[in-house]
Amino acid sequence: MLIAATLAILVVMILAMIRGIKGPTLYDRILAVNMFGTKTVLLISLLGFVMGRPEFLDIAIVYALINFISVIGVLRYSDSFELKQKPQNKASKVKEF
Amino acid sequence: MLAHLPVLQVIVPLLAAPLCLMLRRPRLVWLFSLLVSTCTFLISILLLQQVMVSGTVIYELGGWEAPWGIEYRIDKLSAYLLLIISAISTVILLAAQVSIEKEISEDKQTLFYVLYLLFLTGMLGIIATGDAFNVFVFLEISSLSAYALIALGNDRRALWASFQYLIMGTIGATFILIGIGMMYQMTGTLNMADLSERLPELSQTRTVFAAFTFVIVGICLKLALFPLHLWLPNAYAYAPSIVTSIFAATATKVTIYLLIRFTFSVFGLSFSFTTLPLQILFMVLGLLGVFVASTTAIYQKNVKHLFAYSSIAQIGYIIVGFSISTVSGLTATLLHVFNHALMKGALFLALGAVMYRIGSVQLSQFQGLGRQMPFTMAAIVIGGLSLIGVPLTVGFVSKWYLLMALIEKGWWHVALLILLGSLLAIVYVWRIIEMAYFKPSLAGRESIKEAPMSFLTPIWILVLANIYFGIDTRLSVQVAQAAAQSLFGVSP
Amino acid sequence: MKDLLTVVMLTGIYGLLSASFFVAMDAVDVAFTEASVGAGISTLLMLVAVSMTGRSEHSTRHKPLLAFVVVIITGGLLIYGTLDMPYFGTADAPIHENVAPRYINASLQEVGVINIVTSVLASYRAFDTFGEVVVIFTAGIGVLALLSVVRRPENDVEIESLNESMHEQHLILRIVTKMLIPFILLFALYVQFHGDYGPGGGFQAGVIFAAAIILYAMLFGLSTARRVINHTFIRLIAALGVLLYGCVGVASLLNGGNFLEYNVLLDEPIAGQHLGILLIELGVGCTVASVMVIIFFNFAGRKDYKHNQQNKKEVKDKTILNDEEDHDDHHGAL
Amino acid sequence: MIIMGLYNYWIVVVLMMIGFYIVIAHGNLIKKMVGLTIFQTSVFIFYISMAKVDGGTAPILADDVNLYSNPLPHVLILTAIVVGIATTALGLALVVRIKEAYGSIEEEVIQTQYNRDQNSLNKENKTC
Amino acid sequence: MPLYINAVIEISGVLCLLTGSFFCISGGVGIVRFPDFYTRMHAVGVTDTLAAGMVLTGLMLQSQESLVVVKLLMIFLMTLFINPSASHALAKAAFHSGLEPLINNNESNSKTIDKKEGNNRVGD
Repeated sequence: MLIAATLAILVVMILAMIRGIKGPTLYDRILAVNMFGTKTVLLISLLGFVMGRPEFLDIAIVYALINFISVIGVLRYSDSFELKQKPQNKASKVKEF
Repeated sequence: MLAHLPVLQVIVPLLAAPLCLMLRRPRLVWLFSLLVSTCTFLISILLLQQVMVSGTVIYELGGWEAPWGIEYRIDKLSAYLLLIISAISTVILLAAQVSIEKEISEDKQTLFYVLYLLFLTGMLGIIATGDAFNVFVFLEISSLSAYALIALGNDRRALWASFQYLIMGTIGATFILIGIGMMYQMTGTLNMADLSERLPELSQTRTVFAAFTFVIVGICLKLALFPLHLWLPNAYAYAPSIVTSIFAATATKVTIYLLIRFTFSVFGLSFSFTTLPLQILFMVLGLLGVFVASTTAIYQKNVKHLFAYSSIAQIGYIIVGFSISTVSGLTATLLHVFNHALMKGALFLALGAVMYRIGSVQLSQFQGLGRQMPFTMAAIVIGGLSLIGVPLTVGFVSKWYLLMALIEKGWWHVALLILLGSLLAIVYVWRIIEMAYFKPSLAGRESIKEAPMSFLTPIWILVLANIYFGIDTRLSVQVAQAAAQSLFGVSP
Repeated sequence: MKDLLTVVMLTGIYGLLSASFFVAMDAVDVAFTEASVGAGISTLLMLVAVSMTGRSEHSTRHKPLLAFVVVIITGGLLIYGTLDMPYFGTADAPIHENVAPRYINASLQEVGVINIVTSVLASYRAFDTFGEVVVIFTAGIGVLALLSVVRRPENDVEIESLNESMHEQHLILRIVTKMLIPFILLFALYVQFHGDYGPGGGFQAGVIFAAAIILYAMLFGLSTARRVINHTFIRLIAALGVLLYGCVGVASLLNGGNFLEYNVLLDEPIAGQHLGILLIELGVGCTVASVMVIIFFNFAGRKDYKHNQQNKKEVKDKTILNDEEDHDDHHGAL
Repeated sequence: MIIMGLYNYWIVVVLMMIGFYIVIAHGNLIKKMVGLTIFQTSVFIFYISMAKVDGGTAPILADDVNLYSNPLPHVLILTAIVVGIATTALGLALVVRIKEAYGSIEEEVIQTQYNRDQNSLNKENKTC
Repeated sequence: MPLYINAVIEISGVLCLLTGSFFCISGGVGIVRFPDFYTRMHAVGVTDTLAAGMVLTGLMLQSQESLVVVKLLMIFLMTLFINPSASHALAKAAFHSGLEPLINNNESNSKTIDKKEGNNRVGD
C-alpha cells in the first residue's frame, strides 16, 4: 500500500518536473517547484514508513518550511524585475484587498 | 603545555581570528595579529626542536586514537614547513599595517586581518594534520580566505582574478575530495599513516589508480603547475601587496607539501614513481614550466606579473627536484621551498613598498627609482640575484643542490637545461635593474621618498636572511636533508 | 536555458531530489542539511544574486569541444576507477570494515549518544567540525569584506519606503508568516537539542533559525529586520560561536586532556561527553545561524542599496506618492 | 553483474560530469556557480552511496535493529555540504561585485574589458 | 472488540492513502494537461493540500508511536497553512505581473486569448 502511494507520488513528481522544464512562464515553473516540494514532503514521510523507521519526520517538516521560503524568495526576487511596471498596475492591485 | 604544541600551532591563530573581529580599531587588530603570528612562530620553533630531537610527534585530537579520531602528526617535513610559514607570515605582518592602511578602505581593514589569520590557520592546519579529510577542510579554510583576500584588491581586475581562482580552486578541491573518497572506499580509513599501510596491497586496483590521479591533478590545480597555472599571475598581480607577498611566499609551498605528502607518505614511493610514469611527466612539466614561464616573464610590463611568472618558473624547479625522487633531489626541493619563500617574500614586499610610494608597479614607473628609493631597490636587486642563483645568495644554494642531485642521477641534459633556464631569469631581472638604475627618473618624481621604516625593516630582514642562508647553509640544509631522509626511510 | 531564474529553480529541485535520495540511502542527517542548504539557502542566495545581475544569459562564446574532451577524459577516468570498487551495498566491503564498526558498536558506551552521526561528528571527528565552523565563518567574513556597504540612516529610510511599497500587497503572507515564525524558531531549538537522538544538530538548527529570519526580512523589509537584528550584534554572535567551540577545546586542554577531549570536562566521562557535545553544537548553531543571516543581509542589503542609488532620482517622487497610498491602504485593509 | 553492482556509481559520474561541463564550458558566471553546485552535490551523492549497506538503516541506534549504514561518510559529507555553501556564497558575492564593476556577467565581455584595462594602463603609463 | 477497531483503523488508513494518491495523480495530470497558468494553479492548489492531508492522515492511522503522530500532525498543519498562502501569493504575483488568464469564448477547444475581459473576470 505504502509502496503504491510512493510510486504515485514519484509519478506526480515527474509530471511536475515536466511542467517545470516546459514552462512556459516563470510562474508555471514556480508552481511546478512548489508542487515538487510538497510532493517531496509526502515522499519523505512515506519513505520513513516504507523503510520501517518513521521517526525521521523532522526532515519532512524542514522540507515544508524550506519549500515555502523558496517560493516566497522566488516571488520576492522576481518581483523586483517588474518594479518599473508596477505603478501602472497599482490601481487594480489596491482594489483587490 | 609542551605536549599540546601541535594543536596550539593551529588553534592560536584560529581563535585569534574571531577575537580580532571584536577589537574595533584596525591598529589594535594589527598589533594583536602580529602578536599571534609571533606566537605561532615561537611554537613552530619549539616544535621543530622537539621533532629534531625526539622524532615524529603525534597528537590525538579529542583523545581518540588514530584511525578513529583525527591525529596531528608532525614529522620533520611538516615541522620544517610550519616554521617557514609562520616565520614568513610574521615578517610580512610587520609591514602590513602601513601598506593596508593605504590600500584598503578603513571599514575593511579589520576584516583583512581576520582573513589573514584564517588563511594562516588553514595553511598550518594542512601541514600539521595526519588525516586526509582534515586536509580538505583546512584547504578550504585557506582557499576561501584567499579568494576574499585577493578580491580586496583595489583594481576591478582583482575581482575577476579572484573568481577565476575560485573556480579553479574549487574544482581542484573537489577533485581531491573525489580522490579521498575513492581511497576511503578501498581502505575504510582516512588516516594517512593507516592509508599508507593499506594502499600498497591495493596498488594494482584501478580504483586506487584513479584516486591517485584525482588527488594529484587536484593538487596540481592548486599548485599552478605549468599547464594549469593560468589563474596565478592575475591573482598575484591585483591582490593587495601584502596578500601577494604572503601568497607567493607560502601558499604554493603548502601545496608542494601536499604533493610530497600524498606521493611519498600516503601512496608510497614505489607506487607513485614506478607504477606510473610520474617521474618523466613531472620532469617534463617542470622544465616546460621553467622555460615557458621565464620567457613570458620577460615580456611582462607589470612587475608583479613578472615576478608571478617567475614564481611559476620556480615551481618548475621545485617540481624537477621532486621528480628526481632521490634523497638529494628531495633535499634540493625542500631547500628551494625554503629559499623561494625568502626570495619571493622579500621581492613582493619590496614591490609593496614601491606600490606604497608610487601607487603602481608598472615597469615603466620604475625609471630612476634606484636613486629615489635606494634601499627598496637594493632589496629587489638582491632578491633578483637570488632568483638567478648568484653565489652567496640562497638561490645559489638550492640550484647547486638541484644540479648535484641531477648529476648524481645522471641526468646531464636536464642539468644543462636548468642552467639555461637561469639565464632567462637574468634577462628579466636585468630589465628591472636597467629601468631603475640606468634611466633618468621621471619628471615630477622628486618628492618620492624612501619607503617608511616599518616597510624597510621586514624587507631587509628577509633580504639579510637571503644572504645569511646563502652563506651559512648548515641549518637549512641539515633540516631539509633530515626531512628528506625521513621521508625515504618511512616509505617502503 | 537562457532564463537564469529557471536555472536556479531547477537547481533547487536538484537539491530536493538529492536530499530525497539521501533519505533513501539512510543518510538522514545529510538529507536534513542538504534540504535546508542545497534547496533552501543556496537557492535563495542564487536568486538574490540573479536578481542583482540580470535574469537572462547572453553568452555566445562557448568552448564546447575542449570542455567536452576534458569532461570525457575525467569521466572516463572516474568510470575506470569504479570498475574495481566493491559493489553497491555489499556489507563486507572494506569501507564498512576498518574504522566504521567501532563507531557503530562502541559509540554508545564511549560517547553515550544514540545518533551515531552526531557522536562521530561532535566527538570522534570533532576537529573536522571545528574546521567546518571556521569555513562558514570565513565565508561570512569574506562576504562581509566583499559586499558590505556603509549605510547611512537616510539611505535606510529610503530603502524602507521602497520596501514598504513593494510589500504592501503581501498582507496574507505577512500574517501567515507572523504565525509561522515563532513556530520555526521553536522548531530550530528542537532540532538543536534533539540532535543527540535523531537527525539534526547545530548546523541544521542554525540554518533553520536563519531561514526564519530571512523569511521575515523578505516579507517585512530588510531594514525592519535589521532593526531587530543589529549589525554588530550578529557579527559578535558569529565570532562567539567559533570561540565557544574553541573554548570547549581549550577547557579540556586545561583540565588535563587533549584538545576537544570532553571526557575530562566533568568527573564522569559520559557526562563530560554530553556537556561537550551540547556546548559545541550550540557554538555551531550560533555561528551558522548568524553567518547565514550576515550573508543574506549583505546580499539583500547591497541589492537594495544599489537599486536605491540607481533609481534615486526617478523613484523619489513616486516613492513619496506610493508611501502615502500604502499607508492608507494598509490601514484600510487591517 | 558488473552493471548491476556499479550502475549507480556510473549515474553519479554522469551527473558529476554534467556539472563539471557546465563549469568549464559556460560563459555565464551564475551558470558556472550552478554547475559548481551540481558538481559538488554529485560528489556528495557519490560518498553517500558508498555508505549504504543493503538491508541496513539509518545510523541512529534503535533496539530492534542491528545493521546500520556506515556513518562516517555521512559525517564527512555534512562537513562538505557546509564547505559547498560557503564556496557558493563567496562565489556569488564575487559575481555580484563583478557585475557592478564590469556591467556584465558574461565571461567574454569581462575578458575583453579586462584586456582593455591591461592595455590602456600600459599606454597611460608610457605617456605620463 | 479491539481487533475490530484495529481493522477499521487499518482499512481507513489504507483508504486515506489511496484517495490521497488519487488526488496526487489528478493534480499531476492537471499541472501537465491544463491549458494555462491559472487553471494549472487551480488543479495543483486544490489537490495538493487535500492530497497531502489525506496521505498524512493515512500515515497517522498507520503509525504506532505517538511522537510520530504528533510530527505528522505538525506537517499536516503546516501544509494546511503554507500551501494555500503560497498559492495565493503566486497567483497574485502572476496576475500583477500582467499574466492574462486564458479565456475561451468558443465552446470548442480553440486557443484564442481574450484580452479585453481578463482583468474583470478574475476580479469577480
